[in-house]
Amino acid sequence: MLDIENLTVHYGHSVAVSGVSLTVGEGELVTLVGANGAGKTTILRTVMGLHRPTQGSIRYQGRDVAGLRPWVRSRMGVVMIPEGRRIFPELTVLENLRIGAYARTDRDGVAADLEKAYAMFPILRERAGQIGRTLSGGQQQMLAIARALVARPKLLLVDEISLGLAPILVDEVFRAVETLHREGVTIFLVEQNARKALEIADRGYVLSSGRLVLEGTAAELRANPEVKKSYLGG
Amino acid sequence: MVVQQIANGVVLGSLYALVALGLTLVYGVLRILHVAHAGVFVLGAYVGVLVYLPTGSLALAIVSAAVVCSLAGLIMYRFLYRPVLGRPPLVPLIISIGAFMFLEDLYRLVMGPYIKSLPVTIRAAGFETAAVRLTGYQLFIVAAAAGLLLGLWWLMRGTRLGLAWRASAQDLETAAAHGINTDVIIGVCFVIGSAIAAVAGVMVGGYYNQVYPSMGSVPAYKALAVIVLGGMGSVPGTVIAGLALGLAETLTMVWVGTFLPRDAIAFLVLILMLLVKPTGLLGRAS
Amino acid sequence: MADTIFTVRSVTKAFGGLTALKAVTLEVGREEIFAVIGPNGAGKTTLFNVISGVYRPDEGEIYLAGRPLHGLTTHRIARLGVARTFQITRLFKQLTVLDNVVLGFGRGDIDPRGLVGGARRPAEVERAKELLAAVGLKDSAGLTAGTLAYGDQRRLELARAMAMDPTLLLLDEPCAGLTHHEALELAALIRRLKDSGVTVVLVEHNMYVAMGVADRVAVLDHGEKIAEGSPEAIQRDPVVIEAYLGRGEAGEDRA
Amino acid sequence: MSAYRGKWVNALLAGLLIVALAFSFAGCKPKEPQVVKIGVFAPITGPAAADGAAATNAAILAVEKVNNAGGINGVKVELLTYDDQFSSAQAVAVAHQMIERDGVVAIVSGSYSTPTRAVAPIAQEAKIPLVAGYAVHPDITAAGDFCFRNSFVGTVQGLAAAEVAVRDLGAKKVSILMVDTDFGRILGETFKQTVEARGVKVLSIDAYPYGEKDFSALLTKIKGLNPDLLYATGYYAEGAAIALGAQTVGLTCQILGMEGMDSPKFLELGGAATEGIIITTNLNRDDMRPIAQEFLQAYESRFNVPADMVAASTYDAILIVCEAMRVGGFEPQAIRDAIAGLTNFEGVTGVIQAFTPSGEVIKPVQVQIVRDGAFHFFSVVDDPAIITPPN
Amino acid sequence: MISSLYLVTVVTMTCIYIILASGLNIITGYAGQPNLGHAAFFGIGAYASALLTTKAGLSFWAALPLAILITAVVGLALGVISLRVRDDFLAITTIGVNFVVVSVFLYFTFFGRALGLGGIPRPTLFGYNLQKPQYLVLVLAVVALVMALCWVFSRSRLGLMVTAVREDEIAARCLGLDVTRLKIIAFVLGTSLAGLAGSLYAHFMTFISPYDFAFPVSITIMCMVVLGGAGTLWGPVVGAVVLASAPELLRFIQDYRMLVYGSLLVLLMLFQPSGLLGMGSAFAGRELRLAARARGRVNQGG
Repeated sequence: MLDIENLTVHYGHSVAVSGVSLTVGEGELVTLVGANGAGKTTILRTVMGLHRPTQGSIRYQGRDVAGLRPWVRSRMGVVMIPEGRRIFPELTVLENLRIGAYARTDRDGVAADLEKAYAMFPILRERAGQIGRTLSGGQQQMLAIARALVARPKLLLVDEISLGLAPILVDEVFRAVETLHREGVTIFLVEQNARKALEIADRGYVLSSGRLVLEGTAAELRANPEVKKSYLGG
Repeated sequence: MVVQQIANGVVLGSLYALVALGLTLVYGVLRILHVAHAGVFVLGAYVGVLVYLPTGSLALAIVSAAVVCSLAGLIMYRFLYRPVLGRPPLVPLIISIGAFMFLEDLYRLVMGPYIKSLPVTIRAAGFETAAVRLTGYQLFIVAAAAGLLLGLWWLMRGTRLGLAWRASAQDLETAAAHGINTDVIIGVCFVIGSAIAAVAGVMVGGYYNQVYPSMGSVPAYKALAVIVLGGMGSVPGTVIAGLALGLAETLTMVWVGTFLPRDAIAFLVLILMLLVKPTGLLGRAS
Repeated sequence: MADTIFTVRSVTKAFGGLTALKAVTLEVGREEIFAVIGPNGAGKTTLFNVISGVYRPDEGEIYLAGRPLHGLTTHRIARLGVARTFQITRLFKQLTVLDNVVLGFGRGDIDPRGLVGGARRPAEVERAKELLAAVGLKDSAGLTAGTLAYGDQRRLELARAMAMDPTLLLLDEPCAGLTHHEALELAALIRRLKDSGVTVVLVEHNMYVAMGVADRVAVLDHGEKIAEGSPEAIQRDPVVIEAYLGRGEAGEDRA
Repeated sequence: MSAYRGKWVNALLAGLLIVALAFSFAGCKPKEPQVVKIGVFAPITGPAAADGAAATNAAILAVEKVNNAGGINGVKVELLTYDDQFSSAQAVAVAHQMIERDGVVAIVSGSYSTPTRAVAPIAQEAKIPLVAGYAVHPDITAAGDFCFRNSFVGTVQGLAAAEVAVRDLGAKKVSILMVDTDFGRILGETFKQTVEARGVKVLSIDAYPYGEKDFSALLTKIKGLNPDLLYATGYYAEGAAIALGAQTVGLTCQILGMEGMDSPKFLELGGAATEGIIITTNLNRDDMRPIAQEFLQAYESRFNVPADMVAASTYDAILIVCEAMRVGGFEPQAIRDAIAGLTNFEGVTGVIQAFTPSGEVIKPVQVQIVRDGAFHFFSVVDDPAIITPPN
Repeated sequence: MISSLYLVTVVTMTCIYIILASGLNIITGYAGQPNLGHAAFFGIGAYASALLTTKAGLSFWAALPLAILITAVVGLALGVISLRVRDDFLAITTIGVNFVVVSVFLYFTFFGRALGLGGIPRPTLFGYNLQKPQYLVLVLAVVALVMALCWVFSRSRLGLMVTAVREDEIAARCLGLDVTRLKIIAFVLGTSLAGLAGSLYAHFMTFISPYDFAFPVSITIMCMVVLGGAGTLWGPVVGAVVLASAPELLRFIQDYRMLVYGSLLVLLMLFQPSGLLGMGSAFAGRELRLAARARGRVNQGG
């Protein structure tokens, strides 16, 4: 579903990502782990079209999307849950969700997905009229997930979903991601919390200083002593 | 006389608000100080003159000015601002000032340096009581301003486009990632802002019966004061600031006297206010 | 621990309704390496920002060698010998690598002699090159800092902090973006720093490094210190395991 | 990419410089012997561009008139026009260029006070006569005996306005609005002192910035004071705005203006609101002298705009210089002497009786009233005590 | 020595602009603080010098340092404002300062109102009255001194520190740099040079009026800095020479000059925003941060 080949991205003059190639198959949950600053978010943003690659190709459903604007990709089914949630702070919860479904024209489908999102996070229904910035961090993350859900993604890009969340909430958001995966959504998950990510992923890649250093099934990576030492806390 | 002076202030403030609105819309989404917006305002006034004099139709003059200015606004965005998005704010600011200088001189060369008259007549009756007297044209200005602002309010709050617009103003990138065509949104900002400036240009030109190349000089920079006072990017804030400035200028001129020209008063208030609240009247610290 | 040089006493910091630090108390001994760990959002970076004066604590006191730091401005705290690095690097990107380090010397004193004497005294250039060599940037002195790769930027930040000849060095995730091998090198460097008389407080995600290098470890969770002790003790502490693995029911809805 | 573009911009700039140099050499063509040069400077660009255009147009017309009549004793006049951008620093450079590079024998100012004031001492030092068309600052003629002015000094017009207010209009309570330029203030303050000395009550005096258009607040205030005369100083744009504003707020008292409003544009912009307004000026539209009528018609047909005070004053300034050359020859000193000795010279702006030793013009002040959309004769102030400028 | 007074005038004005642009360069180029009201300080220096010589009867030599001092004090006030008001807001505030200062000159009788101030004496040296050519020699000497000062500043530790403040304020603070004081120093230095230029201008022209210091003059100075390359030593000099002589060179197209000038600015900013001498953009340090502000939030790496 997603094929990245030899991707190089610069931030200003410095190289953020160099020569990365990876694939995410249809229906797969693939995770990309690595430390802060390794270039994970950059890859995700480049897939979304928020950053221009210096080199390399990005193919989505067999089509080269490198030159397409982000909203075109979004309308093709690529949806992102951005790092730091980035909900719209001055819009209400419901308005945020309506932005999620912005590109969709099937009213009934949207209504159904909205119900689904509310069912997944009941608190959002209670707070539907509340302004985004008044939500707590956890609620904001739920909103960000729900916003992506109502977009009915084909490929979901998830960026650091556990960042800044209490453990119980980390579990909850990861469960939500798993649920989406089970429902058939292809997921590309970028995560610092390697343990959690590798628990739910099918396959994984390890990124360090902008380069891929390891890849394999989640189980293989979990067992890898190098990964254990660096990312799983011994 | 107090009521009359307040009415005078409201008329003046409505004009300020109309000129500054385009600036606010652009700043809201792009964080660019669009000084050349005043050039669009003057263009609107000139189109008004060119259409009104032969046809005698104010409606036609306003519509054509709006169309021409919308186009001009779009062209400015495409060729002046889009290439430098993401550069430090001084770059688009200087481009904007350069473009404004260019436009002022272009108008002088094409339309001549002389003041043109735009003798608009309004059939609407004036309004006169013992306390207050407003001419038909003044009523028309206030009504048009109120109508445009309400329309804009409805657009922003009551439509899908408005929702996408507000989302883009808060986070352009995330909006784009959620399927909002931000190019269109930015374009709409320039179109609507420029169209409102065009309307303001025709109305100001008609109200004072003067259209000339440098009529944008003072609005160009005073509008900056207005949008800062209103908290940059806030539409209701801009309207309130415009009205407040119109009233403040009118009232100080009458009761305090002209200890400083009104433009300086606007900036003095601005500087003092910024020292107290560095993010503007309705601005919120990020 | 007899010789405490750095004390954080009941420091509380709230943003709006969110309490980022709740009555945190730390005591760090002279020439100790002290690691602060905790899940993302536990308040580690906030703690650093409060210590270095970027934020002002709502309550509590901070002392370095008996002198109060709380309430001082950032540059005063720095001049008292507190150096730091940042989680997301903050270099002077348009300046050269060498100049970045040179700016660390003298702890920012505006020395009138500096006006005529040139920006970089020969002795400082020598010392800066040594520091750059120590962090593995020997050949990059003349480059513009912004062109460095991310990992190199982190190393440069460390060299810049070392140039201040600090009493207390705050390292915010120094190993982020480094390969495992590089992280090990860095750990060795931190130990050498300790031997040269610097007290180090570091926030780290890489447990391997944190546990390997630290003399003592404190664990923050939701702005509260939930444990403190030797690395071995911490690794065995059930409270810590719970916080990290999230098996407990204690978690509340906070960011 | 950016390096490439940088080169491109550098090349562009270099190209511009080369073109500029080429043009400056092209300007050095051999001089024809039978030509005498007059320099004119005016604010062709910048905020006062309209007046700059009027001044240069009038100068062109005046020189054409002289040359079509065979020149001055057979010598053709060459006109050199310069833009001072309404800036004194620019005016200084322009003055030096005219005198040193172009070798003009006389300079005419078609500009405002500030640039003219910068030029006057330079002309004086170089001993090149300068005639100011309409700039009013006292320092201009005070620069020395080579500097002349063809317009009323502010005090003359202020005195004349007071005379009109009291003698012709019988005002008892007046309000004053003055444009905040040197000119406007001198007029306003002279008027105030003079009418007060003659027992008139001054209800209010307000200054407003040059270029102001919104007078609703001030006029509402004045309306509340209920004066029987409003003395308004300002240029035609402000004058028209005052007229319109008075109509808007319903202020009905007599408005007395000044020569800055003497422009067809005043009538055009103010429309019906200008009806009945009286101004003091130096141009009598009902003046049936051929020179005046000929100028007014020629100007309008040539430039498609009617002539105004600025145009007429600059036109006269050129004619004064030409007349002086006809009488005294082409040496700057001789031209100066001839200007100083001029008597009863027929200009568009009236009959110039003489210049005072300090270089100020003596001519009657015309009082015009707007009737049926045109200026007409109302009265004239020719009391020598009023129209002779103080020394 | 220099026979043509025309040339003397053009060169003198160019020198004054070099001083102005170099001063602004310290504030905007090195310290990274937008200042679109530099002409206000030019005016304050000119008015101070004019008043001190004409009303207080001081000599040029006494008035010059005092004028610089007075300007520096006002510059200090702006420096204090800059601590609180940032970026776009600061840019607009400085525009406001320009409007307010010019209005004060226009509205108080003390400053001669629209009439301006006249009768400002040329300086005398050893009893000898300096005429324009001799005055130019003085101005040239001052420019040499100013450039020497800027050269020293640009390679001094102080200059490096000020540049560090431009690049990252928080990092600078954490290195012990007193950002507050450094910013104020930059404003005081930059505005002092404007005061110096003002004094030189007043005694060159011998009369001044408020319009000489209006907002468009600030834009011209800013354009000089940006054109030549902000944050470089010689950039503002090149910018001042090009733009101060441009009106003279472009006189042959005088009717279209502003058109050319405006489009030149636009083209330059579009294609070479770091100026003729700037290698990378002098503002690039702020670039990422400000780009991020325009588009949301910065996310470097992952």
